[in-house]
Amino acid sequence: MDAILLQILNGLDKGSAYALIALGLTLIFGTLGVVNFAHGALFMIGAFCAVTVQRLLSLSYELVDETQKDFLGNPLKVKTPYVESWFGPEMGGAIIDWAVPIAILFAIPIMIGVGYVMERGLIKHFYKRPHADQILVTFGLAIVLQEVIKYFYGANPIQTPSPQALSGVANVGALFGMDIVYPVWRIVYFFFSVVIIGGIFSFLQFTTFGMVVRAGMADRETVGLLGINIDRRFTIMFGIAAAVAGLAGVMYTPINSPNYHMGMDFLVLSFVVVVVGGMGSLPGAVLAGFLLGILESFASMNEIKSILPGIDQIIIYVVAIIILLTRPRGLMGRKGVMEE
Amino acid sequence: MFGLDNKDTRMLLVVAVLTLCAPFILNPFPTDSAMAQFNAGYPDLMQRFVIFGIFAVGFNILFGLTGYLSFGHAAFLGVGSYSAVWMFKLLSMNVVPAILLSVVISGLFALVIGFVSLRRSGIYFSILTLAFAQMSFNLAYSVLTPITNGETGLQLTLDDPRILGVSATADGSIPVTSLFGLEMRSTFEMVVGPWAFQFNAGYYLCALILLAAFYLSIRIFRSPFGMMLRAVKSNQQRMNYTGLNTKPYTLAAFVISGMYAGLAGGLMASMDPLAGAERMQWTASGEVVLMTILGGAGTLIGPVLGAGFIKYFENIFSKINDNVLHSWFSFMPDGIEDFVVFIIHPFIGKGWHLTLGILFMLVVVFLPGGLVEGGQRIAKWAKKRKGKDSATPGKTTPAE
Amino acid sequence: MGILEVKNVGKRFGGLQALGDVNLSVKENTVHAIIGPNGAGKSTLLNCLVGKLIPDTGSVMFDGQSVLGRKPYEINQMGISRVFQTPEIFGDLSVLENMMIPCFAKRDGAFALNAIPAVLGQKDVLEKAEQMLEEMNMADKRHMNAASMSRGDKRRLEIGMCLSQEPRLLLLDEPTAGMARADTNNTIDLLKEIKEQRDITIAIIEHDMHVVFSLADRITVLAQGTPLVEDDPQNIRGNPKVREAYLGESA
Amino acid sequence: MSKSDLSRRGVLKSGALAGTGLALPTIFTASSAAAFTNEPTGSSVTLGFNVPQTGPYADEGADELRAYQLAVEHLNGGGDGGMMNTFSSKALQGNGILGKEVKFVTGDTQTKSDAARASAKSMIEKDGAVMITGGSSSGVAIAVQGLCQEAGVIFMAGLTHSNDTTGKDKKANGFRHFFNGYMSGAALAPVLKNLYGTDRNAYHLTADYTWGWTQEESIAAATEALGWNTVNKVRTPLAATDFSSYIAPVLNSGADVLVLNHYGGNMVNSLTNAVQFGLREKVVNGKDFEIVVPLYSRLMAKGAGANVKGIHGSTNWHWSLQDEGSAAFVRSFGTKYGFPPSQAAHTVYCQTLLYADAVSRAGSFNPCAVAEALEGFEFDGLGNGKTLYRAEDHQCFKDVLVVRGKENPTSEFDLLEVVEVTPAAQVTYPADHPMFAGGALGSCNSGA
Repeated sequence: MDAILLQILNGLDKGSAYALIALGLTLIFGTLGVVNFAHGALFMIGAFCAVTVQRLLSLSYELVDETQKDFLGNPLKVKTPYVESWFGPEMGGAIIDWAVPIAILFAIPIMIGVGYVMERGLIKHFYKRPHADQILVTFGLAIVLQEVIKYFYGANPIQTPSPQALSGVANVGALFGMDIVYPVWRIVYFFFSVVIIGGIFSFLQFTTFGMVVRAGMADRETVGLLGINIDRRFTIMFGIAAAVAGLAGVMYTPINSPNYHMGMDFLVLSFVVVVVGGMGSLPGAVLAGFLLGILESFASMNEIKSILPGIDQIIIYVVAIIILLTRPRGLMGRKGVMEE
Repeated sequence: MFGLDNKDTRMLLVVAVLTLCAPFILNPFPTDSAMAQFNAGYPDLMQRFVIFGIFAVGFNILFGLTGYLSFGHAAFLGVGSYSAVWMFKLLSMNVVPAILLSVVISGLFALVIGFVSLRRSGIYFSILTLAFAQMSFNLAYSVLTPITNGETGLQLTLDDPRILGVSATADGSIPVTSLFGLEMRSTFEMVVGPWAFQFNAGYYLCALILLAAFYLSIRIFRSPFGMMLRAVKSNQQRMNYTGLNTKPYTLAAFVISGMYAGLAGGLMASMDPLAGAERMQWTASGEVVLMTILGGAGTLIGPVLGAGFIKYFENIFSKINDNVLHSWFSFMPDGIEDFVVFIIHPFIGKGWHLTLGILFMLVVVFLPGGLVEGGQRIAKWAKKRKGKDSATPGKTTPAE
Repeated sequence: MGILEVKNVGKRFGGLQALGDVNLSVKENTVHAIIGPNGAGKSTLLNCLVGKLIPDTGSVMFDGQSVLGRKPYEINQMGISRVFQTPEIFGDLSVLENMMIPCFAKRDGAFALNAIPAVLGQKDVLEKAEQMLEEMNMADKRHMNAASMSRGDKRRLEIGMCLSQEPRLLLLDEPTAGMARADTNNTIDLLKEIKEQRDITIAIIEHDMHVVFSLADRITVLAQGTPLVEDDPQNIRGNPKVREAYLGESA
Repeated sequence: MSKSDLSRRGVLKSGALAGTGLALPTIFTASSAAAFTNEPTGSSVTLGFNVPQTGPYADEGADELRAYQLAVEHLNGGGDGGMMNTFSSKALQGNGILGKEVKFVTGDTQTKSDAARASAKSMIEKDGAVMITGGSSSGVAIAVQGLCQEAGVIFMAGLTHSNDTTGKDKKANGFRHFFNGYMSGAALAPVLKNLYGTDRNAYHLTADYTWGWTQEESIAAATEALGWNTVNKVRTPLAATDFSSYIAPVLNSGADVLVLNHYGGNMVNSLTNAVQFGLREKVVNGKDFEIVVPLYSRLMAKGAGANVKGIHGSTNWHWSLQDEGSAAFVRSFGTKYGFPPSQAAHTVYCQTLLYADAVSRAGSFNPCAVAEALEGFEFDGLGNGKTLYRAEDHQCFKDVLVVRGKENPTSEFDLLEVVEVTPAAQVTYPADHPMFAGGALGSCNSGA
């Protein structure tokens, strides 16, 4: 029982990353009708925003310590971060410790900017082009972005820890008299994603801007005829989608050390999530994200693997095939989307 | 000629000349010159050009004609390779049964996957094919290791129970693949002054098969069947209300292109008897999509150009390193030389992905019809210029 | 006994009874128009005839055979061709190719793996398609891309494509919807010509009374999913029920 | 520059073919005079460095390339000579190999068997490489080793840890300097016994492919021999990025040791996840829970950051070793590049030197002569103490390091500390050990 609860928890936590990425992907698809293969790269760029903030905060000056030697036998250069010298070791250390949450503040404008440039500079010209062209150009962009990151940050994963205060484990089962310990940061990630998802939904639901965008998603032409500049709003939505992916990336860094190809690792999966949820359906993307996360977690249980060896390798795809064959438009998709 | 109209015949002949003379065409630079780095006329790469050409030509029959974008075609290539290597292990080192088996098995595999996946269209179809291919890859890499030898790839060993043939040669090595005794790896080298040209038996087998495959694809494009496939892409509704059942058409196209992929896989294994699981990964499927679109989807020769383009970058650009750069620019003053090398450095060697990514984007942005469109534009421009220079009409471009 | 016999057909979509209890008989070699106000169930009825929808109740017989449960392409092969409200043609193909496809469908059936011979070598089909283009007065456009033609020409091509299959029943779904007056008149003339020159039954769904009264031999008026009246044009014109339900809805 | 074919036999055959089929003017066939594949006839010799330049192991590949360049520099008499000065064999003169200047070509394995073979083939067919070396995974090493055997060139394996490389997939033309899964187990076992006792319950998480399996088998056998109980062996997909759903069941499994048979990104993530789940603070059966990472790599350990602290594993070599050879290598590498070399760099540097030395001692580039010179070769001064290249399976036997993640690193390179240097004798196994059974070296192929 504990084991099952733990896996459900785990699935929700995995699913929150899937849902966040799929949400952005669906927003872009639903509003702009563009199949964005560079969306994984946006997630990756978000993660590297965190890495960059961490590096900036740890920028150090060097002092030569004659008592210690470096690997060549020369006197060791001891590095002290500037923030520690400015704010004192304690305060400075705390600032560096909180690099990832701090990075959120930086990531939002950066990601919106990246999204804006991407949309205005490239994607805009591809609205009327076939999906195949969109795939090719965004795929090319994804490669370029990840190679640029690789050029500056290398290919190895870079550790980006969570703040000390949030890095332990919590006994989430204690309330129910059970012993279920779970990493605090993963719980934070889950709630963070719930907040973001809730935020996006209420933004679309309760603001005029959101209403226009939703109307535009349903019928772009008509909204255009009303004299509303829907393109402009869509550009902003692209920026928001990029920010969602970026924030998902920022917060993900303590869970797994980011590397330059993490976007590609998530790309196929996030497309499966979007399609299982139903192209163009935001609730579908979220639902499918959590669903696939939970199923993936269950499939990795020993009890299940011993009956179906290798099931954890293919579960996502098995689910995708079953859903697409039984519910042709995904869980919550509309008819006629992307079927041409 | 060959039941083709003039234009198609001309194109076939151009392809034939290009492939048969590839050892010359791809080795334009003297062996000792600095530019020799750009020579691509060695057996392995030439084989890859034509094999991926076959793969892309087959993919184009599905994607170019029907518009169904399969993201799992590499699975058929992989299955073809595995079949061929098993044939080498169990039956004989002759490539003919291996290639035949790989075509048949991948055809059957395509039939099953196509039957299921073609129940959906659009991106749903793409995801279904992707899912099947990724399942094949993941399983081949792990639990199916007894059949596929997982990570390492299926290889020949010294104790293969080969029914028609020996497990090991007299001198204790693994026998090599051959076509009725003609070893696939045997190479004839011709040295002309500073140039060296390599003529490899395996390459010529691949080239001839490419020509056959290309010819067949022209016939399919020009046949009523091909027309029906284009009609499927254009308007399925009208097809249905014109008394045509689209499903067998698309399924036939899917199976044919799957067999092309299997043929490519079988040839790959025949040239180099190893079948790696990575051949089935989604990135490999993505590669053939890129080749086709980059070259020009729906055009006859586009996929072959696209395949050559990508493989050239992969194999030539990845091998350029800083040393090579320095040797090219050594004529410059030191400071400038270093600067030039510094500027180019990110784009070569380990940066070949970056270069390829940029080129994808440039091609898609500026040449929506792929490289073929680029060729046509150049031809048009040349025609115009020529028209200015003289009254004689310019030669028509072969790059349709 | 008509060539098309619709008996007690009903169709429900959730809470909406789209078709109540439709009975309809289309006589061979006549033009039968089905009219009715918006939402009367005209399109639903048509979709039941061609296999796009399967009615909940009742039967549809074509030439003594049931069409229910058959796929659209099977029904087409039985001899029913359909013209759509917006012309459905193969936009990426040339006009000649558009015309050849139904000819192939007629000759080779629903599927033929005819992958090796060249299209241009299929003289019988080629001739038939060329001849059909001549008849449609479109021979000069044979190498044009079909998508680039005017709407009227697309309509003409679509009708030609249907005719080249030599169907026994031609279904037209508002063939002049959205057309300019001149195009509409052209289409009417074309259909008249077809009616006169061929042994063909035509069922037409139409909004435009001008078209209906210029063509129809028999008219069925549909209202709220059930046939109100079925009669000759002159009687329909004077029928007060029809006026009330349809023509006079604004009066 | 002379070029030749995969095989001279092939050339002869095609020569015959040329007479009948290819009616081309045979002006002069260069390579029919060659005695073996790519015999260097000019004033230089070309080596092929085939390393991952793209993909997840690109940084490791880049470090290998640095070491190769350094080795070439030293062979050609440049730099400070590095380990050439400490190497027990003095056949190398600093004038290239056999007086021929050493040149090299590089390629990208992409960590894929197919791509690696394509790249190696291009070096052999196009660039005339007489030796291929490099790589960062066992799958690639085995695939390229097979190719080199067929082509008749020497293969020096680079980074490959699977038992199979010199076990069931061993080849006469291939040599491995790196240690293997069995040796990791044999080296770790006594240390683990001292640290954690003999009454332990181990839980294995294993990357689901051949390398993972052989390591899991090796470690389980070694620890079971100590009296440990293996609770469970769970296979994880290669593509997995989040290992939480595999780590979570460990919590209540009753295990008190977690063995992570992962490498590269898998290792970084599984270790990070295990630490996240509080395994290190956990007490099971009255004992502190422990994590073991049998194959450590400093480059990768960096990605796991502070999570490696106090975690034990084995490694082939580490820059903090104080012997003469290691010190010389670290000095020349560090001076040139500004940071210490990785074990991958060390391995490939040694292999380049060893190859060159074998050629010099054999007096020929002929792969069969070189192989003979390497077989049973004993030497010292390359950083791991007295070392033997065993003739029976071409595996290298040398001391193995047991390392631990350092608690208080003084720099970003100072992540591991050597706990114990397990002597070669303790990790040596008979050539017919069942874990290595199944293959045969075959006979050396010179392509002639």
